[in-house]
Amino acid sequence: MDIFNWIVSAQGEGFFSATMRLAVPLLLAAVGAIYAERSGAINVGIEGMMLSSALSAALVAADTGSPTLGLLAGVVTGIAVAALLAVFTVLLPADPVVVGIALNLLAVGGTTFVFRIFSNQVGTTTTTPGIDAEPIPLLESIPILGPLLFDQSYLVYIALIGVVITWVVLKFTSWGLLLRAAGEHPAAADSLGLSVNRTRFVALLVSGAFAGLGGAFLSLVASTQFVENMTAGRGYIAMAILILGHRSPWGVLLASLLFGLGDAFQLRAQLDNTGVPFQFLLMIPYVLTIVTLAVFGRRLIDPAALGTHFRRGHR
Amino acid sequence: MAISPLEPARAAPGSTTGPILQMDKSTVRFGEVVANDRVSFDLAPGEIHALLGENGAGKTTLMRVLAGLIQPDEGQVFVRGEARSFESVADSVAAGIGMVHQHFMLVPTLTVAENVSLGLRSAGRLFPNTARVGRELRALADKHGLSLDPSARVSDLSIGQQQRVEIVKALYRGATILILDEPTAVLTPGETDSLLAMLRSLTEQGTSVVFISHKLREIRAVADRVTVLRHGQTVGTWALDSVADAELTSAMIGRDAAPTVSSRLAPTTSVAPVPRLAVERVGARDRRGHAVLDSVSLSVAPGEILGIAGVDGNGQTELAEILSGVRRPSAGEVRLDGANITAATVAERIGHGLAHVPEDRQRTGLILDLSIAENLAMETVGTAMFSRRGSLNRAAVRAHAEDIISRFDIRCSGPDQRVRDLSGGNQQKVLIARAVSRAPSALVVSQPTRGVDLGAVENIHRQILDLAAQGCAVILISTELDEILALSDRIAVLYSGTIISTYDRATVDLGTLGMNMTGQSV
Amino acid sequence: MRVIVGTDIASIPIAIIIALVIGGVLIALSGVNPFEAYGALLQGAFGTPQHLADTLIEATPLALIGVGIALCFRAGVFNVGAEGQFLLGGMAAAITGNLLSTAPAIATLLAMAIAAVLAGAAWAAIAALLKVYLGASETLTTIMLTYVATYLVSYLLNGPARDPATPIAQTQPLTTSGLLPGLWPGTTLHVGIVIALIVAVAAHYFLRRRVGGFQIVATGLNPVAARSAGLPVRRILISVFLTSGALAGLAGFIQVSGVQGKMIVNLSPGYGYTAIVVALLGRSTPLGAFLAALFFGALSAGGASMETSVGVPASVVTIVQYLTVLLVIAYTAARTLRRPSRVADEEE
Amino acid sequence: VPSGNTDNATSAARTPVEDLSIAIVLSGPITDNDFNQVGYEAAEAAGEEVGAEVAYAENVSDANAERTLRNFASDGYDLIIAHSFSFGDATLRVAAEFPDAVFMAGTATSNAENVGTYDNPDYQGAYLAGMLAAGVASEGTVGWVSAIQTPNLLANLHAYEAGAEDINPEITVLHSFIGSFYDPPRAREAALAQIQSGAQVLSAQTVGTIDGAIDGGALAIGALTDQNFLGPDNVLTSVLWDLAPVFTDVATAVQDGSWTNENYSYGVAEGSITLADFHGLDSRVPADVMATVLEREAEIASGEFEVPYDVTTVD
Ligand SMILES: Nc1ncnc2c1ncn2[C@@H]1O[C@H](COP(=O)(O)OP(=O)(O)OP(=O)(O)O)[C@@H](O)[C@H]1O
Ligand SMILES: Nc1ncnc2c1ncn2[C@@H]1O[C@H](COP(=O)(O)OP(=O)(O)OP(=O)(O)O)[C@@H](O)[C@H]1O
Ligand SMILES: [Mg+2]
Ligand SMILES: [Mg+2]
Repeated sequence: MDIFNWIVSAQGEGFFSATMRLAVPLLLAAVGAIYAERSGAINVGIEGMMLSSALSAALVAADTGSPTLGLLAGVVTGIAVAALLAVFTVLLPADPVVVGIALNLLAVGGTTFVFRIFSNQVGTTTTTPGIDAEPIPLLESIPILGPLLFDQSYLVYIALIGVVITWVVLKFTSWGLLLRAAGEHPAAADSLGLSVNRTRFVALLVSGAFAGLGGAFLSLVASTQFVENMTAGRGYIAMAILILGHRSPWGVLLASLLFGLGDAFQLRAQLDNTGVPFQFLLMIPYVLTIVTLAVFGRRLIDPAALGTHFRRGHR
Repeated sequence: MAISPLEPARAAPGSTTGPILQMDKSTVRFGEVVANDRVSFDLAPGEIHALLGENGAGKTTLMRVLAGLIQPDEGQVFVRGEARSFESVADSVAAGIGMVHQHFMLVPTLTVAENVSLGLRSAGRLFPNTARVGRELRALADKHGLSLDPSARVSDLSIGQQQRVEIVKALYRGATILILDEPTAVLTPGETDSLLAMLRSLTEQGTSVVFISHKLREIRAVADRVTVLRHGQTVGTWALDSVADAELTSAMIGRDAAPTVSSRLAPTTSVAPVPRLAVERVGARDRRGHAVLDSVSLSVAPGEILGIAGVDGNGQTELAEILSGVRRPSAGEVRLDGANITAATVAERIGHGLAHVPEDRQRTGLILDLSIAENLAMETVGTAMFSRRGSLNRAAVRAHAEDIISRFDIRCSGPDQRVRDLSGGNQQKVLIARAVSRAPSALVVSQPTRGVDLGAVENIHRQILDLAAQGCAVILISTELDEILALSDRIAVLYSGTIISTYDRATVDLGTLGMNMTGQSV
Repeated sequence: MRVIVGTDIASIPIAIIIALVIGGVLIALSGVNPFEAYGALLQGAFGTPQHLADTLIEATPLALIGVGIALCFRAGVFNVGAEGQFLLGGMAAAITGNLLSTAPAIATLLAMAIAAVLAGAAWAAIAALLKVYLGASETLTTIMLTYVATYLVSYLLNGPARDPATPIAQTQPLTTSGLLPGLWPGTTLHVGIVIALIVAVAAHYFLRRRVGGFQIVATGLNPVAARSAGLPVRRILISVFLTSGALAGLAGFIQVSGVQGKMIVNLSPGYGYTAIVVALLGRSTPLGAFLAALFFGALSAGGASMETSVGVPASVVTIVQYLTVLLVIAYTAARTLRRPSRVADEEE
Repeated sequence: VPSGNTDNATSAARTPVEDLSIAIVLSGPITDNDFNQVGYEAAEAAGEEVGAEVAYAENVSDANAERTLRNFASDGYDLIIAHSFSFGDATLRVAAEFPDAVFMAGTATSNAENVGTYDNPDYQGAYLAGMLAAGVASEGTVGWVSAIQTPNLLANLHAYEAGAEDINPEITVLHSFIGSFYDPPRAREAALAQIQSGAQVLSAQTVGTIDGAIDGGALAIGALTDQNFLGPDNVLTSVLWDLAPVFTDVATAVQDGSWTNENYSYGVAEGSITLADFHGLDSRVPADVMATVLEREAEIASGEFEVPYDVTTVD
């Protein structure tokens, strides 16, 4: 089939809009993690933040009938979990990777517990008032870009605006300068009387807010309910995307689209009776990520102070 | 010997003629360590006041109190006669104090203007106007006769340029009291001269300067007064024109100074038929693929010391890495006793009698969290000396360390002390001792005395000379021309990845080398 | 290089108590008497020979994987992918066991163990080689490789390696020659815990007394200086990573041969991830990891009893487990902070 | 009849049990609206019916099944239900240690003196679902979305295909596996991919599929519980599995000592597998199709028609 015809066909459009939908929760979480990592703080707790937010967003949206309130609840929850992580890894010198993993596992138990309390009686699973796609007239019919960008829910725009804002913040604002200084040379920021730890704390909260949006996306846009453990490892994948995207907003956008593309592709390849067992198709996005890491791994330079704990007055 | 320090003059509050800055009985403790013990110090307006003292004497600590980075346990600070306490850097900056740290406080990935805008309210609260800051920086730099590119990334600047940025940054932030912690340790002679000239011109415009250095010559060249610290205490303050070098050294080390090492005007050996260690037309590339060494050929004979002079960043690091086996050259060969060892690993080279002292003792030389004994055994731990069939003999490791500690006069609490807890000079002694004690047939040593105090310098130089006297071939890489001139038989100058000149020691002087280092051949 | 903060021994009882108190509140919230619940926890972990056996059985894979991860920590690398290495180890062991079903027990078990160790190590090798030669972050590649391993095992068990006698995704059951001998008659305890103990002691001895162990520690503390001192840093990193993968594979063999008697899709209820926490609670030392594994084994066995005998939801059990972990970390970290040492120095 | 299960009782009658206690071990959460919830609710219902205490353990991994079963047995439970297709071997092992307790295994390769089996005959319903789907799909494509390959799901898929071909021999049946039971966002994307490939009716074997059907404007057929509430305008009907009759009969038999180790197969004939209410959507089904479906249902119930049982793996 002629490529162009395929692109403008329903199938092609479906493919590109699926790519974006599959990419967005990862994109949101990974964009948030840019703040954390550029400031020198590692956020391994994304998975737990997303899961907690998916739950709170679903509960609040179902209870109030307002998806927007649900979204807000998701953001607040993401921030709250991030605050916990920040207390451990910024205020206290605990290893960020281990705290992150422990938080993620705690979130699995915690969300189930809370979910059961609030959904009270087993059997009445709450369905949430979802957030629907709102196609933008005219723009929607541009090939590739239309389905990718203009036939989506408003959370997709939030994610894309998040990318732009992040770029502006890092590149042009004083807080962005401070953030990068805290990640590259914390003692330098400190010697100017700037608080490295406050910066990292706030950066982690911002990361939590984005992860919260990503989690809310899962239970409000990508589906209309909370299911136990529904993040299914997306938090960890977001971390891979962060690295793949070189911790730059545009890079992260590209990397998450790449992953979304892989996933959207394999879901379609499964329907084509290729004779390839479905397990191998399911591997595609992960293998793609490994290959990209292998090809570009060398070029990535971590922020010099990434993962180190900063203590005032200590040389 | 008569030591007659000046009595510090107490300023009347509000007085304009008294000291601009005064510290009274300042005490700082780090756990057990008393880094500053009732130190008093004052600074007159327009003065350059030098601080002198051994490694760990407490100079940096004293200045960190002024910069608002440490709160003293006791003591007071007066600025223009008024008691001040600096809870934070901001307080210190507000009092007109700016500090240029021994390790630069510049973010390498940011531009000069961005570094200066960092945390600066006046640059714009939300969106710093780095363009305006850049213009003003350039104007300020011009005023002091400096050249400065505000839009350059700091990581692309030379060390000397970075230091200029630090100074201009402090001035831009309104500093009238400038503290420089060992500013010349990393500079070429030319850069040092222009720094000293710049300090002079700054004081003429009213700035007061505290200048920390281990080099008496520089202190003499620029400072008005000098305060000597020892073991955290003030020994005294002298006007430089009324004190002899010998007096200062003995004040600093607490005893009469030993005669300084005489330079080796007469080489000990005639040139051997086969050089012990040689590189032939080696090249190296950095991560981006740019050539950092281009067709470098050198050789050194048994008993000979070959000095390699050059400004940091001209390929010395790569050359030392290629010699030691940490890096594979992109072209050319390395030979040891005539055998091609280009492909040999570090361990194999050590086995063949090559020793290496890396330039950065903390990052590439030592493992700070291991003990002295473990660090000393590191390179040869797999040999019969410390192990049998892979089983570690801890007793042998300790015994060896005890021997080395006494032979090399390493000041420590014992072989099990963590290297991190040693002073810089003693850390360096551990590193040198590790290489020298193996009686290597060839030694590559980089920056053996960087940031090390006079007493330790002497000790380290002695070790290198003794080793050469026993027939070891030495390649000495240093940015310190005094050191190169004092120790070398022959001297090569590395500039921009190539050897631009080679001399016999007897035929060259400091001025010529200084010019070669900046790329000018004579 | 990240400094992995070890745990403070003194902190553990205090943290456990606080976690139990918070857990008690949650248990009460879910309508169960906390004292009864904790009674059941103790009973379920130590109360009867079988329960004690459960604790030890559960501790075995955690200890083996945990020791491997601890070795990695010591060398300064992070193996987050033990889960996948464990699964492939189990897979290899089951296939080998079935191929050799008629051989003598010793030979079969040995072959199974070797196959498992090789499979685990081979899977780890991918990440190790990608890291050492191409600079790909091992943290991320191991996470991704775990997904790939899971799908691979799913494919094998649904396809070529499936027991033709059943539609279930599992291998043929092992014959007795492929089963680990029991250790404590009257319980299901098998010799796995002894193997784990031997491995932990051997790793401890290796780190303390062997040149190789010393080199691992040195590399972990400063790889650049270690390389400059002639240590074969790449080889050390690769071999530590492979060892870790091998131990995870060995744990897979033990679960297949000692517990399940065949390879199943869900061989691991997350051992590979829990073991990371185990290694850390054990201060990245082999013996510490072994003790921490016992602690987790007890929590897991006792937690199951809390659910089955007094009806505490499984989620509360998870919460208590990881709350304990977080509190131990917090307490230790807070103490490090209070100490006026230069431990936290990052630059000079 | 599922090949894994045995037909004929071989055990002798047992002593009656006074104070019956029932325990059920579940492989997933009791809130899954699916396999586990159906089992849990049926056990509760049976307990209520016969006056027995009911305990449960959820989210029990295959790795831990044996330990959990043993815990219940040693705590003295009289009837222990291993509610998973993969707990069979574990059940047999534990049952050998506790001859006084009665065990019921979802699927066991063989039974034992005190181990009976029950099966999941929802493939019989899947056949009817396939007929309905093919009857509604005017363009000749229907879909089926699931998590992984398990015997019961494969049986379901093949029966669904057979049923669809029963109505329309030219029908195309798409199938997707998303790799996880608890990943609704991906299930939704799999559903959308099928819809974009022309599927008009989807069999929802994993949570999230119905969201996709709603988005893509397709119909869905729910599984195991009445899932119309997840999409009132899209869920045509659901294939219900009511386990309460089996569990109640088994419990009663254990109580009065008449229990034998047979395979309790309660399918369409026993009223355990039924089609749920259409909630008004039956208008979407052509009348002749509906008639054929009902006729087939009656034939299955009477034994006149046997739904083919096929668990061959697919790509
Ligand atoms: N992984 C990537 N894949 C594709 N393009 C990338 C990737 N990473 C970065 N880019 C592109 O390269 C540009 C430069 O990347 P970089 O991270 O240096 O951005 P920057 O924000 O301009 O840098 P800085 O602010 O640190 O100077 C980005 O704007 C982006 O378009
Ligand atoms: N943050 C700290 N924690 C503990 N001890 C410290 C700390 N900073 C400095 N010290 C100790 O205080 C003493 C004084 O150190 P200081 O850095 O002031 O010496 P210095 O005179 O500047 O030495 P050098 O010439 O080597 O720069 C030393 O013993 C040092 O080890
Ligand atoms: Mg950038
Ligand atoms: Mg100093």
